[in-house]
Amino acid sequence: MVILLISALLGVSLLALEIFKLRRWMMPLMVMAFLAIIGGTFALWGMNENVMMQGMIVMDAYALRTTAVLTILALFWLLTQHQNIEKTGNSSDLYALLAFSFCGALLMTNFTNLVMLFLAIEILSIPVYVLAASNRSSLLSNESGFKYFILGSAASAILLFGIALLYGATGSFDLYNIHDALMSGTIAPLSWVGLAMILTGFGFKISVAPFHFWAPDVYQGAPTPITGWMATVVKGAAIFGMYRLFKGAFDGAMPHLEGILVIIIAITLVIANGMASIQSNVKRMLAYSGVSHAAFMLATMIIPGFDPQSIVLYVISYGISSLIVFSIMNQVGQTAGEELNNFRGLSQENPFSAAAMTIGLLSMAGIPPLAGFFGKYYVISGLISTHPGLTIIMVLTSVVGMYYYLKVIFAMYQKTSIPVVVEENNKVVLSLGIIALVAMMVAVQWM
Amino acid sequence: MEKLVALIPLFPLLGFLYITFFGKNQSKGTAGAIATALVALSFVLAILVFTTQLHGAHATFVKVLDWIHVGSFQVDLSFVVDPLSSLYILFITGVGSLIHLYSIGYMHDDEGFHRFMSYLNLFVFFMLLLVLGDNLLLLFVGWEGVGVCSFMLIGFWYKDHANNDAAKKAFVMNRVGDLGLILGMSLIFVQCGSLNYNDLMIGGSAIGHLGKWATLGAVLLFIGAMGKSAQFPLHTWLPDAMAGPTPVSALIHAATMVTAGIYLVARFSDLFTISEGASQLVTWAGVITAVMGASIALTQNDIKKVLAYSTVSQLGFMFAALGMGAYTIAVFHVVTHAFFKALLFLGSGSVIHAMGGEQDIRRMGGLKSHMPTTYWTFLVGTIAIAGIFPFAGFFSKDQILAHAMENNTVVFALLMLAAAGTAFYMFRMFYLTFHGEFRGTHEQEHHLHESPKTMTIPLVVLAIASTVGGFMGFPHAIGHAMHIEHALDHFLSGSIELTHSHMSVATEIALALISMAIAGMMILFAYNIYIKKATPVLEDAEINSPLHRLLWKKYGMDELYDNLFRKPIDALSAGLYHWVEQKMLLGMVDGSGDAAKGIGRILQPLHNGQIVTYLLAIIVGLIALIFAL
Amino acid sequence: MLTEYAFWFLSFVAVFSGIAVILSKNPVYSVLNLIMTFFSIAGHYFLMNAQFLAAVHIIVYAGAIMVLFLYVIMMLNLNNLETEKRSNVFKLSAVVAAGLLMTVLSGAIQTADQITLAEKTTGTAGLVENLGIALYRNYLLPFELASVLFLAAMVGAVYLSKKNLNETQA
Amino acid sequence: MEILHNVTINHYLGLSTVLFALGVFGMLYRKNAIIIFMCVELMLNAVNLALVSFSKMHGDTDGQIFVFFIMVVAAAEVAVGLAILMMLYRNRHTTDTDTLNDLKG
Amino acid sequence: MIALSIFLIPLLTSFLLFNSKTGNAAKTALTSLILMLLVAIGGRVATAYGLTGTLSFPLISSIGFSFSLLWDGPAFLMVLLTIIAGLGIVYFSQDKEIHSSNRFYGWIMMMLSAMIGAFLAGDALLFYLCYEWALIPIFFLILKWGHGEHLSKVTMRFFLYTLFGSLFMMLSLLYVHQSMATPSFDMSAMWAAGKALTAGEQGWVFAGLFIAFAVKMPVFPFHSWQPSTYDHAPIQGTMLLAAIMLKMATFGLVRWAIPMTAVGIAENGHWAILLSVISVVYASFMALTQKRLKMMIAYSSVAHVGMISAGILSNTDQGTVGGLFEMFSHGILAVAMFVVYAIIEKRYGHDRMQEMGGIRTAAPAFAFLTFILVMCNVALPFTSGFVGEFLLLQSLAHYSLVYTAIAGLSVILGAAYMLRGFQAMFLGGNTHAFEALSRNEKNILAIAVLLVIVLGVYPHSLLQLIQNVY
Repeated sequence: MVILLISALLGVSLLALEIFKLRRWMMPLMVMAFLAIIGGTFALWGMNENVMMQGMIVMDAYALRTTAVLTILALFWLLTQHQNIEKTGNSSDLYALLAFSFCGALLMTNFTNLVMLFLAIEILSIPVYVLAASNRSSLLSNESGFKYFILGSAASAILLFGIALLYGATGSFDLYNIHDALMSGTIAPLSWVGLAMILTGFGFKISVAPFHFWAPDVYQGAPTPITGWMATVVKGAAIFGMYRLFKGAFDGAMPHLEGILVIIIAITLVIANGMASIQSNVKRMLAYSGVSHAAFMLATMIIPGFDPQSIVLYVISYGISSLIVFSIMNQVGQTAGEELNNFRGLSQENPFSAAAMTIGLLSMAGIPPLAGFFGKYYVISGLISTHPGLTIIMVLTSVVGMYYYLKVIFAMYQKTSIPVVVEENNKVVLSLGIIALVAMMVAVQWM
Repeated sequence: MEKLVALIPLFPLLGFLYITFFGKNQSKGTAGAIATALVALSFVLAILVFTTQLHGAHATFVKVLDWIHVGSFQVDLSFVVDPLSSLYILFITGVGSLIHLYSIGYMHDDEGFHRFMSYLNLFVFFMLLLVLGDNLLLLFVGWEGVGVCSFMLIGFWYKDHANNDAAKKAFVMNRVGDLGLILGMSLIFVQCGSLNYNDLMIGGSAIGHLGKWATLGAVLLFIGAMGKSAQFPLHTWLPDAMAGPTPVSALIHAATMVTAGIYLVARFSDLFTISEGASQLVTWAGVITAVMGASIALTQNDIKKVLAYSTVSQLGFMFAALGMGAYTIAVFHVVTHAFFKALLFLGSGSVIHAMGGEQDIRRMGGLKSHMPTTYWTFLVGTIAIAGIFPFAGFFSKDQILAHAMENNTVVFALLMLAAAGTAFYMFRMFYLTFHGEFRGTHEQEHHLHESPKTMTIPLVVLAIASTVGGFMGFPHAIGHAMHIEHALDHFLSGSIELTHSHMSVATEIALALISMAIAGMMILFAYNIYIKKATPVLEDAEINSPLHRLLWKKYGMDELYDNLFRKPIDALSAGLYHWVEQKMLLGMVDGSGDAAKGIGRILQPLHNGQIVTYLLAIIVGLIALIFAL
Repeated sequence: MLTEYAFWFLSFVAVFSGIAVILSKNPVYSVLNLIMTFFSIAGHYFLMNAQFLAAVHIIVYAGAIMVLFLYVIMMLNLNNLETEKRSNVFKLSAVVAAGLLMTVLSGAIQTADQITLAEKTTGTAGLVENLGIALYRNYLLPFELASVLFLAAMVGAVYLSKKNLNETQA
Repeated sequence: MEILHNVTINHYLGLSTVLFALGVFGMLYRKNAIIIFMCVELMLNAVNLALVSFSKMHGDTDGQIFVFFIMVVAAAEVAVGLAILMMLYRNRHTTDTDTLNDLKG
Repeated sequence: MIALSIFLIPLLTSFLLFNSKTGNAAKTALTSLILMLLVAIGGRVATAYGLTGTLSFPLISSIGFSFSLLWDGPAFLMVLLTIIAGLGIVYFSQDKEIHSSNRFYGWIMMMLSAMIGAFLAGDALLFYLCYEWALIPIFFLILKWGHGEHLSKVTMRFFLYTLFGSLFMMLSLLYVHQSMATPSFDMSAMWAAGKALTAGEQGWVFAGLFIAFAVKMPVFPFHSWQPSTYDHAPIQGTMLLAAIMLKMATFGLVRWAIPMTAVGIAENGHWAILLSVISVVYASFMALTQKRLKMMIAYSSVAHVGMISAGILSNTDQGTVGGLFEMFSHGILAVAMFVVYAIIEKRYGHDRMQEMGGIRTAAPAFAFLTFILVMCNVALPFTSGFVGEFLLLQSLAHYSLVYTAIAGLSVILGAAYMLRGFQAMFLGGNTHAFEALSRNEKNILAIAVLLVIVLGVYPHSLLQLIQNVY
C-alpha cells in the first residue's frame, strides 16, 4: 500500500517541484522514490498473501517480485535516459507523466478486481499516449501518439466489453470469484466471448499478432527514450497484469485457451522476426524484435502451473538488455540517424558504446551466458515436454532474430572512413546493466 | 638369442635417423658406408636368428613396446620370430645390404646421395617391421611404411613431374589394396577378437572364428596383397615405378617389397586353406598376371620396363602357387626371385650407368666386350629366370608348374605359356643389350666402361646366389627318391601350411625336361631373330600390327583406368562441388535466410501504416478468437 | 407493456442515431446524433432503474464530452473534411467485419436462460444511496486512483496543448 | 416499480452488441479522426449498457460502479485524445487518418 | 581447483589483455598458456596422488544448474589439446603484424577459456553455455581480423548456422532435463535421465544433439558454412576453429550424446552414422577438386571429422577412445597444416597450388616436415593420425563393414588429393624464390611433427588416460 502511495504521490510531487522551481531535484526525488519502492518490496519479500482495500489489491509474492522488477527497470531507464528527458526542457511534465504511468504499471501487478485492472491499464496507457506524442514538433511523434491513442482506446473498448461479458457470466469483478466461477463446471459461452475479448485487449497491449501492428509504428515514431519505456516498463506491466489475470483468475479456462495461445505465439514469432529481418531502420527493427519477445512472454502463460519465475526473469532480462540497446540507439539516433548505415563504424570512436550495444543485442538474441538466454531458457524448458513443436519454432525464429541483431553488430564493427561519433554518458550505469546481464545467471534462483 | 631380433630393424632406423639429421656433414663415402654397415649388421643378426630357427626353435615373440590397448583391442609393438619371418629377414637384409653397397657406386654422382641412402635404410626398417610384426597391425605399419618409402624413392628425382606422377600412382594404387587390408583386419578383429598371429594362427586358431566370413576376409587380405604385389588389376603402378633409381627397382620393386603380398598370404595360409573361393581367386589373379606380364614384356624396349613386367609376371607365378596351396613353393620362388631379379636389375643398372642414363635396348648392343662382369652376371640371371637347370629359377618355377599340373591343367598351360614367354623376352633383351653392334650415339660408345667395384661385387654375389640358391628346395619326388630333403619346405613347416605333392618321380622329371626344352626353344628362337637375323626392333611409330600394339600399349590398362576412375572421379568431384556444394547446399543455407526475409516482404504491405488496416486486423483477430473459443 | 414499447423505441433511436453518427458528412451532425444516442441510452438506464447513472451519463457525456467534441470541431473547422472517400475495398471490409462481429457476438453471448430483468431486480441497486455506499466503501481505492488518472490526463492534455517554441528533440 | 417484465437480458445484450458493432463499423468506415473518436465513445457506451443490464440482472451495484469508472476514463481519454488530435491538426492541417502513414513497413 | 584455475587463467588473461596496451600482448598470452600447461600437467600428476581436480558449485539450485568442472581423462586430454593448440597458435603469430593485438589475443584467450569450459563441464547447461559462448570470440576474431570481400556475409552465415544447430542441442538437453523428477543438469543425472527415456524419445533427443554437433563439426550436409569461413577467417581463427572448436562437438558426442542416448542411437540413429560416413567420402571428393590449399585442408578436415563422428557413434570402446585420440591428433595436425598454409601463402601471396612448385628444392627441411604432416593426414602408421583413424574404422566395422568400406575410401582419396597437392607445391622444378623459414615457423612445425610421430609410435599412455570413459 505504501508502495502504491509513493508511486501515486511521486507524480504529484514532481508537479509540485516544478511549481516551486526546483527542477533539479526531480531526478533525485524519482531515484529516491524508486529506491524506496525497491527497498519496500525487499522488506516485504517473504510476506504472505494479503488482500487489501476491500479486495481491490493484493500483496503477494508475485506482486512483490513484479513490482521490484518494474521498479528496477524504471530506475534503470531513468538513470540511462534522464539527460535526454531533461534536454527537452519539459522535464517536469514528462517526469510527471512517467510517474503516473509507473503508478499504473505497479497497479497492473497487484490488482484483484477488474475495475482496478481497467483503471491500471488506463493510468498506464494514457500518459504514454501523451509521451509517445511528446515531441510536439515532430510529425512522426505526432503520428505515433495518435495511432497509439486511437488503437489503444479501441482495444480498451474491446477489453471492456469482455470484462462486461465476464461480469455478466460470473456476476463479479473480483478475481477470486471469477476464478471460482470458471473453475466450477462448464464455462458459459458468454464467458468465452468475454475471454476472447479480454485476450484481444491484452494482445494489443503486449503487441502480439495479429494485434501487434501498432507497435512498430508507435515505437519508431515515439522519441527513443519513450520507446525504451514502452518496450520495457509498459510492456512488462501489461504482461504481468495479463499473467495474473490469465494464470490466476482464468485458470479454469487456460487448458482451452492454450491451443489458441500457441497459435498466436507461433504467428507472432514468424511475423515479427520476418518483418524485423527486412528493416533498415534500427529502431523499427527493435520494435519488431520487441514483438517477438512479447511472444516469448506470452509463452510463459502456457507453462503449466503458476510459477512467475519465468515471466519475471524474461521481463527483467529483456528489459535491461533493451534499455541498454535503446540508450545507445538514442545516442546514435540523435547524432547520425536511426538507419542501419548510421551505425557504421561506431566501434572505432566509441568502443564502449559499441560493446554495450553488442552485449545488449546478444542478450536479446539469447546468447549465453547473458540474461536473455536464461529468459528464453525458462520459457523453452517449461514448454519442451508439452509443446515441442512450438519450441522448435522458437528456436528457428531465434536464429532469424540473431540475424538482424547481427546486422547491427556488423555495422558497428565495420571499418569506415567516417565513423559515427556519439556522446558517451552513463558509462557507469550501462556498465552496471551489463554486469547485471551477466550476473543474472546467479540471480535467477532468487526470483 | 631371439631377443636380438628387436635390434634388427633398429639398425636401419638408426641409419636413417643419423643420415637424415647428421649426415649432411659426412662425406658421401662415410654416409654410404654407415648405411650399408648398419644393414649388414642387421644381416649378421638375421643370420644368427635364422640359425636358431634352423635348429628348430619354437616361434618366439619379442615385445618391445605397448602400442594400442583399447578395451579388447590389444596390439603391441612386438616381433615374431619363426621360420617364415626369419627367412624373410634373412634375404631382406642380405639382398638389402648388397644393394646398399651397390648404391654407393651407382648413386655416387647424385646430389641427393645422402637422402637416397637414408631412404633405403628407412625402407629396410619398414620392410623388417612388416615381416617381423607379430600382428596384422604391425604388418600394416610396415606395409604402409614401405609404401611411403617406395613413394619417396620412385619420386626420388622429384624435379621431373613424370617421376612424381609415377610415385603418386604407386602410392594411390597401393592404397586401394591397403583399404582391402584395413577392411580385412577390421573383419578379422570383429569376428576373431584379435589381430595377433599368436591368437589367430600360431598359438591359437581364432582365425577359424571367421566362419562364413572366411572367404570375405581372405579376399580382403588378398586385395591388400594385390596392391602391394602388383597383381592384376592393380599391377599398373609397378612398371611406372621404374622411374626411380635402379637400386630402388632392385630392392623394392623386385626383391622385397613386392613380395610382401606373398608374405601376407603365406602368413595367413591357415585362412586361405579354409577358403576355397579365395584361393581360386588368388590362383586366377596370379595366372592372369603372369601371362599378361610376360606378354607385355615381349614388346617392351626399356630395359627396366622389361624387367618390371617380368617381375609382375613372376609375382603372378607366386600367387598362382599360393592359390593352389603351394605356400612353401611360393615363398621359395620369392627367395630365388629375389636373387636373380635383384641381380638382373642391378645388372641393368650397371648397363644404364655405363650408357649414361639410356634405358632403351634399341640403342644398345655389343656391350659384352665393354663390361664383362656385368655381362656374365647378367647372363646368370637371365638363365636363372628362364628356368634352366641348375640355376635357382629352375627349381622354384618348375615346382610351381608341377603343382599346377597336379591341380589344374588350364592353369598349368597358361603358366607354361608365361614361362615360355619369359625365356623369350629375357633373351631378347639380353641379346639386344649385349650382343650385336652398338646402336647408340658415338658419345655413349666412348663413355662405355665397366662399373666400379662397389657395383660389381653385389652382382657377383647375387650371381652366385642365383646359381646355387635353388638347391634349398629340391623337387619333392625327385628329392625323395634321391634322399635330398626339400630343405625349405621342412624349415617352413613351423610357420605355414605345407605343400602337398603326390607326383611321381617320372612325371616330375618329365615335366622338368619339358619345361627346360620349351625354354631352350625360346632361347633359340630369340637367338634366331636377334642374333642370326639381327632383325631390327621396330621404333615406336612403326608398331602397326594390332596385337603388337596392344601388347606394347600394355593392353591399354593405364588409359582404361584413366578413363574409368581418375577422370570420372575428378569430374564427379568438380560436379559435386559446383552443383551440390555451391549451388544446392550453400543455396539452401542462404535460401533459408531469404525465406525469413521473404516472409517479411510478403507481410510488409500489411503493415502499411494505415490505422484502418491495423484496426481491421484487430477485429479479424477478435472474430477469429471468438470462433476459436 | 408500456415499458416494452419504450425499450424498443429507445433502442431504435439509439441504433439509428448511431448509424447517423457514422454516415453524416458533417461532423457536427455526427456529434448531435451521438448526443441523441446518449440520450436514448440514458433512457435505458432509467428503464433499468439506474436513475443516478442516467443522470450522470447525460451530464458527463452529453454535457461534457460532446461539448468538448463540438468545441474541437468548431475550433479546427473540421466541417467538410472528407472530400475524398475511402476505397470500396475498405468500405466493404468494414461492413463485412463489423457485420460479422455483430453476428458472432450476438450469436455467442445470448445467455442460456432468458432472464427477465424484472424478476431479478431489487429495484434499489441503482439508487444514489446504494451506489454511494459501494463507491466510497468498496471502491474507494479505484475512486482515488481515478483522480490520479484525471491528473495524468490533465497534465498530458496541457502538455500537448501548450506551445514551446524552443523545444528540442527528445 | 415493476417494469421490463418482458424485456430479457438478451434484448439488452443485443442492443449493446449492435451499438458496439456500429462503433467498430464506424471506426473502419470513416477516416475523419474525430468521427473515429466518436465511434470509440459509441463502443464504450455499448459496454456501459451491457454492464448496467448485467448489474440489473445480478441485482448488485458493481456493474453500475464500473460504468462510473468507464465514464471517468472516457472523459480522460477524450481530453488527451482531443489534445493529441489538435496537435496533429496543428502540424498537418488535416485529420484524415488515411494520410497518416509516414510510419509503415 | 585445478580445473577451475585452468578455466580461469585464460579468462583473466583475456580481461587483462582487453585492458592493456598492444605491446606485449602475445607474450602475455604465451606466458598464460605456459602457465596453463604447467598447471594442467602438474594437476594431472597431482590427481594421480589423490588431489581432486573437480569442482562443483551450485549456481541455480532450482533447476539443478551448478558450475561443475570435471577433471577426468577425456577432459584432461581435450584441455591439453586446447592448451597445446593455443600455444601453437600464439607462438606462431607472435611475430606477425596484427592490429590491436591486445584485443586479438584477448579474444583468443577468451575463446580458449570458453572451450576449456566446454571440455571440463560436468554440467549439461554449463557445457551448453560454454559451447555457445565460444561463438562470440571467434565471431569477433573473424569480423575484425578476417579478410575477403564477403566477410560479413560469411561471418553471418557461420554464426547463424552454428547457432541454429546449437539451439537444437538446448532443446534436447532441456527435454532430458524436464523428464527428471528433481531436475538437475549434473552429468550423471543427465545420463541416467537420458537412459530412462524410451528409445523413440532418445532418438529425438539424439537428433537434436546431433544436429548441433553436426553443424559444428561439420558433417555433410551441414558443413556448407565451413569452407568459406575458414577462408575468410584470420589464420589464427581458422586454426582455432579447426583444431579446437569443432572438437567441442565431437567431444559432446562422447560426453553427452552417447551416454544419454545410446539406445536411441542404436535404434533410431542410423541416419547420423550414414551422414557421417557420407561426409567422409563427400568431403574427400570436395578436397580432390580444390585448387587452393586452404580449401583443401578445410575439406580434408571435414573428412576426418566425419570419420570421428561415425566411429564414435558406432559406440564401441575403440570408437570412443579412437575418437578422442583422433580429436587430439587432428587438433595438432590442423594447427600444423594451417601453419604450413600460412608459410606458403605468405611467400607466394596466394595459395593456388597449381601455380607453385619446387619448394622442396628451396626449403628441404620444410618439405620434409610437411611431408610427414601430409602422411599423418592420410593416416600413415606410426603417425598419430593412424592410431585414431584405425580405431575409428575398427569401431565402425563393428557396426557395418559396408560403411567401413565407404568411409575407408577416404584412405585412397585422401592419399590422392594430399599427394597431388604436395606434388604441385613442393616437387617439380623450382619456379619461385622461397624465403627461408623463420625460427618460429620451423620450431612449431618441428614440434608438431615430433608430437605426431611420438603419439603414433607410443600412443599407449595417452590411450590409457582415456580408457573407460563411461
